[in-house]
Order: sequence, then C-alpha cells, then structure tokens
Amino acid sequence: MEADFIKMETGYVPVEAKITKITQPTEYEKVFTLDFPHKEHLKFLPCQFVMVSIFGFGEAPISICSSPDDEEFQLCVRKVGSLTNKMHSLKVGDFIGIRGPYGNGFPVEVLEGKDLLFTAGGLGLAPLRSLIRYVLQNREKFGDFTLLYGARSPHDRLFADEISEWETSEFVDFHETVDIGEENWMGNVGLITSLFPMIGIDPEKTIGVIVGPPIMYQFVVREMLKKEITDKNIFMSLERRMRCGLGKCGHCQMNGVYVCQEGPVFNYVDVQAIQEAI
Amino acid sequence: MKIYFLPKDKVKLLVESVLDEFQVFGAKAKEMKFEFGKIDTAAELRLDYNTTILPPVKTFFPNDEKILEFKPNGQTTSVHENSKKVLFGVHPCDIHAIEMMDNIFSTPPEDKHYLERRKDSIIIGINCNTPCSDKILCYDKGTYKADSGFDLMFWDNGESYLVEVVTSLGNFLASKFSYFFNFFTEYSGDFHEFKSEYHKRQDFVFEKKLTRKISELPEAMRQSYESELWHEVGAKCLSCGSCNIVCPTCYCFDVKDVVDIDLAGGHRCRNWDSCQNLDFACVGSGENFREKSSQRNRHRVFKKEVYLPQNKGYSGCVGCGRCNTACIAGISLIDIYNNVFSEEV
Amino acid sequence: MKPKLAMFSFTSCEGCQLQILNLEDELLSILNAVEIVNFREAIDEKAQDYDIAFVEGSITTPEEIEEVKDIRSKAKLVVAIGACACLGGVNAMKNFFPLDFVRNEVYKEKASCFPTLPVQRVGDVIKVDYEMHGCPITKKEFLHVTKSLLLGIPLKQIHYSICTECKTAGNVCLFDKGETCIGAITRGGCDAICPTFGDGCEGCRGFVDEPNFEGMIQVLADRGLTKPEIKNKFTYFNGLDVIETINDKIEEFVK
Amino acid sequence: MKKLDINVHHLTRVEGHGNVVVNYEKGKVENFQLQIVESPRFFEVMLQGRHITEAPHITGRICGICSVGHTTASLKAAEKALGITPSEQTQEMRKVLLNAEFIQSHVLHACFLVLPDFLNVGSVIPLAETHPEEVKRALRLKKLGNDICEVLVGRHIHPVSMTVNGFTRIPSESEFEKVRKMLLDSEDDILKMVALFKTLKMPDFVNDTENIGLTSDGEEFCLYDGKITSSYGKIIEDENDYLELIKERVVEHSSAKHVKGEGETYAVGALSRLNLSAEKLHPKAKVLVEEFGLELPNYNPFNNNVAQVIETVHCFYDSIERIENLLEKGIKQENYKDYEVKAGRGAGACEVPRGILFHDYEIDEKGIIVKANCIIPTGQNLANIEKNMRKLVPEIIDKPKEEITHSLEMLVRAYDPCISCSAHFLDVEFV
Ligand SMILES: Cc1cc2nc3c(=O)[nH]c(=O)nc-3n(C[C@H](O)[C@H](O)[C@H](O)COP(=O)(O)OP(=O)(O)OC[C@H]3O[C@@H](n4cnc5c(N)ncnc54)[C@H](O)[C@@H]3O)c2cc1C
Ligand code: SF4
Ligand code: SF4
Ligand code: SF4
Repeated sequence: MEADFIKMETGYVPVEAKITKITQPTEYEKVFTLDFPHKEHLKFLPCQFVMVSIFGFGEAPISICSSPDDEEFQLCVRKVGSLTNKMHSLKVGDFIGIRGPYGNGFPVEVLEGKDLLFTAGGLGLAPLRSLIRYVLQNREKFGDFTLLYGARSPHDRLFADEISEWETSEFVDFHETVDIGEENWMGNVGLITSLFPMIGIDPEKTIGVIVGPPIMYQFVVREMLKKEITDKNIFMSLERRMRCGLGKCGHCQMNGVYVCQEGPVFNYVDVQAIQEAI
Repeated sequence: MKIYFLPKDKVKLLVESVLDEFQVFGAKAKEMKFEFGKIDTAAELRLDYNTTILPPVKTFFPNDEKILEFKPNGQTTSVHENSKKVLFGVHPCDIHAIEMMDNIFSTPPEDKHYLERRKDSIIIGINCNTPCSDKILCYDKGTYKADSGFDLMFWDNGESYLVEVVTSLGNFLASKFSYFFNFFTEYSGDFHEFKSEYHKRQDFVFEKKLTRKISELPEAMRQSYESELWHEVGAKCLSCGSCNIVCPTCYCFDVKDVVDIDLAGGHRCRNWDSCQNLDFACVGSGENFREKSSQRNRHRVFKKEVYLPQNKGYSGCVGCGRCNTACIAGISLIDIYNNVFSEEV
Repeated sequence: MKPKLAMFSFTSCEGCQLQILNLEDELLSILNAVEIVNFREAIDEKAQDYDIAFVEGSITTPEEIEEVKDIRSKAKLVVAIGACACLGGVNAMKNFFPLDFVRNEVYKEKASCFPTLPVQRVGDVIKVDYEMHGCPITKKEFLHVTKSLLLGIPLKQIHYSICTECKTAGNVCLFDKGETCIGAITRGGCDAICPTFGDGCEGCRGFVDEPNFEGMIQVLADRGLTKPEIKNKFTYFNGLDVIETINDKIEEFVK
Repeated sequence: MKKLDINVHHLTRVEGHGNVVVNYEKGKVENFQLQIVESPRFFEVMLQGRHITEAPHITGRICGICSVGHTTASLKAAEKALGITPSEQTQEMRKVLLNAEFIQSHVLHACFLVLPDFLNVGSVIPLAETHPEEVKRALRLKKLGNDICEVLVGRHIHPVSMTVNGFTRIPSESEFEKVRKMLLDSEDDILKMVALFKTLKMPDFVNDTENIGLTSDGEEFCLYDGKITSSYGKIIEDENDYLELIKERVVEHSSAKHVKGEGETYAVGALSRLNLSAEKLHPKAKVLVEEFGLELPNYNPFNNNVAQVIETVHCFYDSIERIENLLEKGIKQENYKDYEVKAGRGAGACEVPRGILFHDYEIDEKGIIVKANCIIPTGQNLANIEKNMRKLVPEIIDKPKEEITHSLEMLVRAYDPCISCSAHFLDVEFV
C-alpha cells in the first residue's frame, strides 16, 4: 500500500475539511469525522498523521485514527494547547485545514502472517486504533492478536464502545488496566506493564507494537524483551514537536532522524541507535 | 568557462549598471562591521569586507517570511516571492553554505518558498585573499575556496580582477554587461596557473586551526556523545540562540499566525528558530526532549558534524566562524573540535 | 455586545497606558472591536465589570492591594502590563533599601503618615491571566494580546532571548563594541530595540525561563564589571526576581 | 449663603491619580485640596548607588508622557556634574526631540483631554463619533511627535539612545531626511488644528501670578537651555544655583511642602513661557499670538490651552529648521564615550510641556550617585492651581454644583498636570 499525498499547490497550503461528526469519549478527547474533496482517493497507512490547521491557532500534527479501509476519516484530538483547544470548541459543519498525510506510517506487510502484540498507553490508542481496525478488517492475514491498553483512570478510556466489542471479540485477545481505579471499576488497576504476566505469546512469531506517552516505552520494551520478542520485531510510534511536517523545521529531530520523515514509526533496532529516541 | 579581465576602477561602473537592471545584495558597512543587505548605490557595495554579521544565504530564507495568506472569505493562498536578485561579492564559505541550503530545501518534499526566492538569482563570488578573522575554520574545512555554487567568481589580481564565468546565468550576465568586460578582452594568461598561484598565496596566510584532519571529525565527534565536554559547554552557554541565528547553515524555523487588526484575515509566517532555546524540543504533553543546555549544545554541533555528514554526505558547518564571534560566553567550535580530538584515543 | 476593555494604573509612570494611546493607526479599529471603559488617563467613562482588565503598575500601598483585588473580582481576564506590574520594575529598586530609611529620606518627620509597602508585582496580589512584559510594553504585543484574547487564541510567553532578536535584526553586538548587555538571558519580544539603538539591554522584559545567571555573571565579570556594577545590571528591572539569589551568586562568581 | 462640598475622586483625563476636594461655606473656601494620591516611588532613594550614566534611563521612568524631558534634564545635570559640554549636533538633536515631545504631549492634551470639554462631549470616544476628522487629524499629529522620536531614538516613551555626552546610535542622514519629510507632510494638519482652536472660547478668569521659565538674551525661544528667569525679575545664570530662586516652604493649610519663587506661588508651563518670551517664538507661531487675541502677559490659566497650540506650531517649524541645519552641516558619527568620570554636583534645567524641570545630582569620584533631587513642573504649579481655585469658586458659586465641579476640573486640566510625575520627588505636596 502506497501513501498518496493530497494534491496541493505547495507544501503549506491546507485543504478545507468539513467536520461531519463529533464524539467525545472523555473530558479531554474528542473524535472528529472529516470530509474533504477527493477523500476517497486519499491513501494512507496506519500511524500516519496530518497537519491540522486553524488560522490564528496554528498547526499541529494529529494521527489519523481511522483505518485506511474505513469509510470515515477520523482524528482523535486531546485538548492541550492552542490548536487543540480550538478544535474542541468547533461544531459539526465547521471547517478545519488539513495537509498530509505525513510520516512513514506502519509497514503493514511486515505484520502479515505474524502474531501481534499491541500495547497502547493513553492517547496512544488513537494512532494505534487505525492499525487495530485495519488488522480486524483484514483479520485473515494475521495470526494471534493480543491488544493491551492502559488508561490513566476509567473515565480517561478512549473508544469505550469499541473496547467492549474487542473485549468480547474472538478475533482479539484484549486486556486493559487503569493507573488509578474508581469505585465502579471492576477491571485491572496498575500500570500497563502489569498486564504482561497475563498474556502468553509465541516470541518466534510475534511482532510487538508500542504507542503511548514517552515515559512508557522503556518499561514496555523491557516487558516485551522479557517475553523474548526480539529487537527487530518490536515497533513503536514516537511523538515530537513539529512545525512543518516536511523534514525542514528541525523540531522533530532525534539525533539525526526527522520523525516526520523517517517516523513516527520506528523499529526498535533503529531506536536503540538513536540516543534521544526514548 | 570564460575568464575576463576587469580593472578594479571599473567595478563601480559595473555595479551601477547591474543596479539598473537587478536587485543587488551585497556587503555594506555597518558600524565597524559589515552587513549583507540590499544595495541601493554602487558606493555602498563593499568587496573588501571581512565577513557579514548575517550570511548572504538568508536572502533566500528571510526571517518572518510570509508563507500563507488567509483571506477574510476563508480562502488560503500560498505566498511566494521571486524577483531576480544578484548577490554581489559572496565569499567561498558562504557559497558553500548556499549550495548546502539549496540541497536541503530542494530535497523532497521541496520547499517552494526558498526555491522561488533562489530561482534565477545570480551569485557573484569573490575569493578571499586573507582570512577574515582568527575564529574561522574554513582552511581546515576546505571551504576557503569554491569550485561551484557561483555564476561568476572574482579573483583578485592586484590592480584588477579576473572574472571567472562558469554558468549560463553567469554568461548571461557577462554578455549583458559585456561593455565592461570588453574593456579588456578575455584573459590571455594561463588561468590554471593563476589559480594555483593564488591558492599558494592563500596557503601562506590561512591557518590550520584543528589538531587533526577534518575528515576524522565525524567519528571523533560520535565518540564524544557522553563526554564531560558537553556539560562544560552547557554550563557556559546562555542559551541565547545567537550562534544559530548568524549561522549560514542553520535553517530551523518556527511557524506562527498573525491576525489582522480587523480580526478576519491574516497570514502565517515562519521565523528563524534556535535549537538552543529551552522549548525547542518541547511537546504538547509537556515533555522536553532536550531540557538541558548541554544536550542542546551537543545537538547543535552534532547536527552539523555528525548527522548531516551521515545523512547527506556533507558537513553542516562551512567554517565561517560567525557563531564563534557571536558567542559572548566564548564558546568556540574550534575549541570544541580540538577537545573532541584530544579526548578520542 | 462588544467586549469591555478596562485600563487601570497603579504605581508606575503610566507609560504603558500611553503606549496604548500611541497606537494612533490602530486606535479607531480597536474602538470598533471593543468598548473601552475605565481609562482614567483618557476618558471619563467608568463601568463596574469588564471582560479584560489591563493593569499597569506595581502594588506599593495597602489601598492599592484592595483596589487591585476589586478589579480582579470584576474582571473576567486580568492582564498585567509592563515591567512594573509583571516584575516590580524600576520600583523594585526601593526594596533594596530598608523601608524606614526610604520613608524617612523622602518624608522626613512625616514618615509615619505615608504607608508604603515593599513593592509587589500584580501577580503577587491577585491571579493574573497573562503578563505583558516590557518597559514600556510594545505596541505590537499589545495588539497581539488583544487580538488573541478577542478571538480566544491562547497566549504563550516568548521563550527566546533578546539576543535571538538582536541577531535577527543584524545588529553589531554590543560586546563587540566594548559594551555590555544582558539580552542573552532576557525574554524576547521587543525586537531588541535597545541594542538596535546602541544601548545594552537592561532586562525590562524579565528573564527567560531557566536563565543561566552564573554564565551571565561570568561573562560580565570577564568584561571587567565589578560586583556592584553587575548587581545593578541584574536589578534594574528584575530586583524582585533576583533579590535573594543574585548577591550570593555574584559573590561566588566574581573573584 | 451657599454651602458646597465637592469631592472629585480620581480626576480623569490627567496623568496620574489626583482628587479635588473643596468645602465652601459662608462665602469662604474652608478647605481646598488638590490631593495627590498617586503612590510615591522614591526615585531619589533608588538612584543612590547607581552610576550617573544610569540616571537618565531610570529617571526617564518617572513619567511616560514627558520621558524625553526627564531624560534631557537628567542628561544635562549629569553632564554638568561631569563637566562635559556635549557637541552642537547632540544639543540640536536633543532640541528636536524635545520639540517632538512637546508636539505629542500638547496635541494629546489639547485635542484628546481638553477638546471634549469645549465640544461638550464626555471624552475622546464620543468625540471620535461626533468629530471623526478632528480626531483622526489629532491622531496623526500625535503620531508625528512619536514617530520623530521613534526614528531618532527608538521610541518616545523611554527613549533608548539618549545618553551622557551624546547618543548611543546616531541616525543616518536618510533617517533625518525621513523626519524632515514627515514634518513637511504634516503642515496641513497643524494648520487645521490651529483653525479649530481659534473657534473655541476660553472661560473668562484672571488671576495674577509670577511666571518662571527659561529665557535667553539671544534669539532662541528656550526649551532646552537658558537662564532660569522669574517674571518678578530674578534671573539665575547658572543652573546649579536654581535653589536661589526655587525655594521650598511650608504652607499653613497643608502640612506638605510647596515650592515658591520670588512670590508666594508661581506658574510654569506653556502660558508662562509665552508670558516670558513670546517674541522669540518662530515667526509662524508668533503671528498666532495676535490671531488668537492673546494679550500678553496673560493671567487666565485657561489660556494655557491656547498657549499649547501656539507652542505646538513653534515646535513644528523649529524642528524643520533644525533638521535642515543638521543635514546641511552633515551628520557626524560622534563618539559619546570620550569623557572622564569625576566627582561633582550638577543641576540641569529644561522646559518640558508642563513647565520647567530640574534634576540635580551629586556623584562621587567613581560616578556613583550619592544624592539626587528633582523638581517637577506639576509640583511647582500645585500651589498656583490652588490659588486659582480659591479665586474661581466665589466667582462661579451661584452656578449649579455640577457646573462648578466641571469648571474646577477644567481648570486643573488646563494646567495639564502630570500627577504621576509630581509624586515621585520630594518637593511635592502630599495631602
Ligand atoms: C506524529 C504525531 C502524532 C500526533 N497525534 C496526535 C493525535 O492523534 N491526537 C492528539 O491529540 N495529539 C496528537 N499529537 C500531539 C499533538 O500534535 C500536540 O498535542 C499538539 O501539537 C498540540 O498543539 P496545540 O497547538 O494544541 O498546543 P500548543 O499550543 O502548541 O501547546 C503545546 C504546549 O504548550 C503548552 N501551552 C499551551 N497553551 C499555553 C499557554 N497559554 N501558556 C503556556 N503554555 C501553554 C501546552 O500545555 C503544551 O505543553 C501528535 C503528535 C505527533 C508528533
Ligand atoms: S556552525 Fe558556526 S562556523 Fe559553522 S557555518 Fe555555522 S556559524 Fe559558521
Ligand atoms: S547586543 Fe546584547 S542582545 Fe544583542 S547579541 Fe549582543 S548580547 Fe545579545
Ligand atoms: S532590549 Fe531589553 S531593556 Fe530594551 S526593551 Fe528590550 S527587554 Fe527591555
């Protein structure tokens, strides 16, 4: 699958995208469904991102959280600053600008025929959802599928509807935990690493994928290595500050690597060579 | 390639006629230093300058550059500037820098804003008879001479200049102003011999500053990643960003929106940024990936001497010495490099 | 309805308010977008609540404490403007002297009649939503802040230094001319107007986040500045910020 | 017999915080106070321990509106203490800058703070609706004053490059050209402003007083330099001796100090300057004295507004001439640093929009300030304003209270008091 750039006059001009649906899974996150000209021609890979822009409020990189095979094109946005706060005040029918997709996206062909172990922390579930949905939509191409998800607290859980589907689905072995429990919470409490003892995998056949907050990577990698998954079978998506998405502005650089060009998805073998990565 | 012969007293006339046809940028006096900027009169242009505070390449990558315009009707358009410019009197190190920036901005996805400004511009180089300061590294780096990256090159020949014409743009200019060049017919001597004589004189006055060969630098540098050196540099550094702003090969930028007073329209522009700023690598979640000054300093030097050589095959420093002069805390690449060399075993 | 904008002034030279009046080209457009209430220096109109209150000046008397609290209770947003309000500014030089000395020096036998407190920033007394630095504020920043507040664009402090702006302006550095300057650790935003006009930055916009005081002191000491001279540089506008730390650091770093 | 209590809290459209309190009973003003409630800032203490070269920038911060004036007086005092005579070019440039400040300050006062009273609108905001052209024109003129300072010294409020013995940056010839052009382009606006003020009628009121200001034996209408002169006859040649004329005293009804000259109270400012040396105004301004029907010497304080308009015209034409002279001589890149620091004392006097201003420093051999003093125009006018009010109230006592209050406010405003200035130094009354 090849990523296809939205045809544009120049690198920085966004196309207008109309918000057609908004859902709000948590207090701080909203999911926006977008429509824009030639959307049907937009090809992208899971874990690629677009630069979202609203005049006056700036631009920010946001991962596409829908699957390439979905009809709908969706972004899940956490409110942290200028652009993202403004996004949260928008209504259905409003327009935003997007350009992209950018980044390398997930090399889905390397997953084919393999067992999968996905680990998502917090907002990391948003980009990973694209891949999860893709896997579920093309389930026959993959082996066993284990999905681990950790949220800060029960009401910080994203995509709760889908989670309930995954919980009961025979196609995915889903486990989740929250850092801090609550009265009505019946599930696991503890860091995401506490889910690892619950799962059994075949390290020979398994590919591990990690997306989450910066602090999480070290610990989850350690668990995966403990499960004897080899370096080269671990992938992760990393976040950096980005101003252009075109490999120029320098903000997303980790050592010599531009995350917006060579990432955000990296193989753990490569990551180990990048001191500033995790 | 054609070589002309231009008496020095004709230079002013030449500049005047170029000024009639083109926007000319060059060095002009600014207090006891020189700035590179737009030239309005031939008398302003100085060819005998040492170095300019800001480098010539920033003509193509200006600060606060408008990149998009937002119209009140919601329409967004890209803004480009392409007027034909003549950069008159660019030193070899800065020519190397322009070549490097050309490469950076034309690497896909290419940057039209830079390329449009750069397109059609004519670069007139001028060789350096003497080093411009004791803070430069151009001799070690070999950037005190340039073989490409210019359309015309002026070689000092005492009472006159030899003018080397290498590109079709250069030819275009030379033939357009052939009146001046034709004052004297083509140079009849052996240009190769002239060149090697010239460089020999340079060998005499230019000084090697590094204890080892520049080609050994990337590897030595890589070895220094965990060195105590960076903490020492970090403790001195004021994170003021001067080194980045004056550097001809620093191209990091920030993007910001400016709203018009009517609150309806406005524009998006990009500003020079500095990787020494505290928040340069700070992300939305609050994480700062280079929170220590030592890390930021290391990143600046590594980007130039490790990452670019590794990714692009060239060094990101042309040895112009501007950063060394600009740093009020006295941090100098010469010291850093020599320290790195002496540390490595 | 147009948002109501109010201006208040405490201990200061009122230069920041004047700077707003100096927006001759934009003033009428601003008046189209907002309703200006309470701008004692320019108009009679007064209101009892405001969307944005701009507060100028340091807090130096008990009455001012009460007044500024009252403003806070009536305003949706409070923006402190100028070095006096954000840093203490030149007023803070007073805090280097014992209060009794200051009062006696000025009022002599009448000293007891005039309550004066150590100088405080507005933010020391009330919650401030944004601080607009400078002595005086720049017209550009006032416009930027006002436009942003009207459109709901979040405001962020500038992170880069005066040097960044000074170099961008293409200036000859004052250190090259044998002068000194503390622009390296001062927050940008004024387009380095002082160095551009040949005068060292005096730090009126406050320090950048995590300023390297030791490094700056060292640089100044290397240029031959004495301890009191260095102290004067740091306490021109930033007396309140450095009052505790700077003396020790100067002792430590200037031999 | 009428009893009247007036209490104006926080007088508007003046610079700084002031209250007017009047209690009038049995045909007599029982209590009158122009209260200065501005918080004091103790500059004379703050200056102690600072280097003399820092003084101009620090004291410039006494007041945003006459910041060029404070800087100038401070520079003159500093140079006197150091025994420096700045170059002619420096002095000429300073004169242009003072002129620019006069233009900006007088226009602000006359057109934005005072005009609304005469056109019967509350303030400049309604004025912008009723008289948009006048307001736009006044904005342009105010901007002219600011822009001149911006080009030459960075900004009007707290000018950057004015320094002891010169300028830290000397503008280029083309920048002077630009200033000249800005001035020439504004002539029409100036003339229209004058025409507008000719249509206004100032209230009738006369109150004889002493005037103090700078004068010279020569041709110059003195703003930057001159002899300290009282209309009662005394002339001080050396600025350092200013205290021989300007004396502090204790008054009965107020426990704070007032300033007195030869008489009990005196006035400074635009009208005083015209009373002292109108004949030296620029010819284009001088003719206006007659055109406005201003009989000099004039003791109607409301005419200070008219005097400001005339001075604006003077400053405008005077600036053009000075700049043309500077350009003719060629701009020299002078080095301000060639002087030596030594111990001494120096006082500097210059005229600022509101009247004569004194700065006075004593420095040690390292140039560190050991003592500082400063006498501000508004401080000097306070006693005179009070005197005017004592006379005015009985004259208008039969009018409604609002009108009396309004008249009193207008009277105070006519002096263009700069209260934040006046609260910054010793010699001011704090009620
Ligand atoms: C590849 C990639 C994919 C991403 N995918 C997603 C995604 O799918 N969903 C998502 O939500 N995010 C995603 N992010 C993160 C997202 O890009 C950032 O959260 C976003 O840039 C924030 O932009 P902003 O303009 O809202 O914040 P900014 O305004 O740029 O704020 C950034 C920082 O400044 C701070 N700040 C904000 N306002 C102020 C203020 N007034 N004063 C001081 N500090 C302030 C904030 O706390 C924050 O720390 C992704 C990032 C990358 C690199
Ligand atoms: S790093 Fe320094 S020496 Fe090298 S090109 Fe940049 S400014 Fe010149
Ligand atoms: S003059 Fe000051 S602000 Fe400018 S570069 Fe030099 S140190 Fe920095
Ligand atoms: S240069 Fe420094 S002192 Fe001058 S305005 Fe800027 S921050 Fe203030």
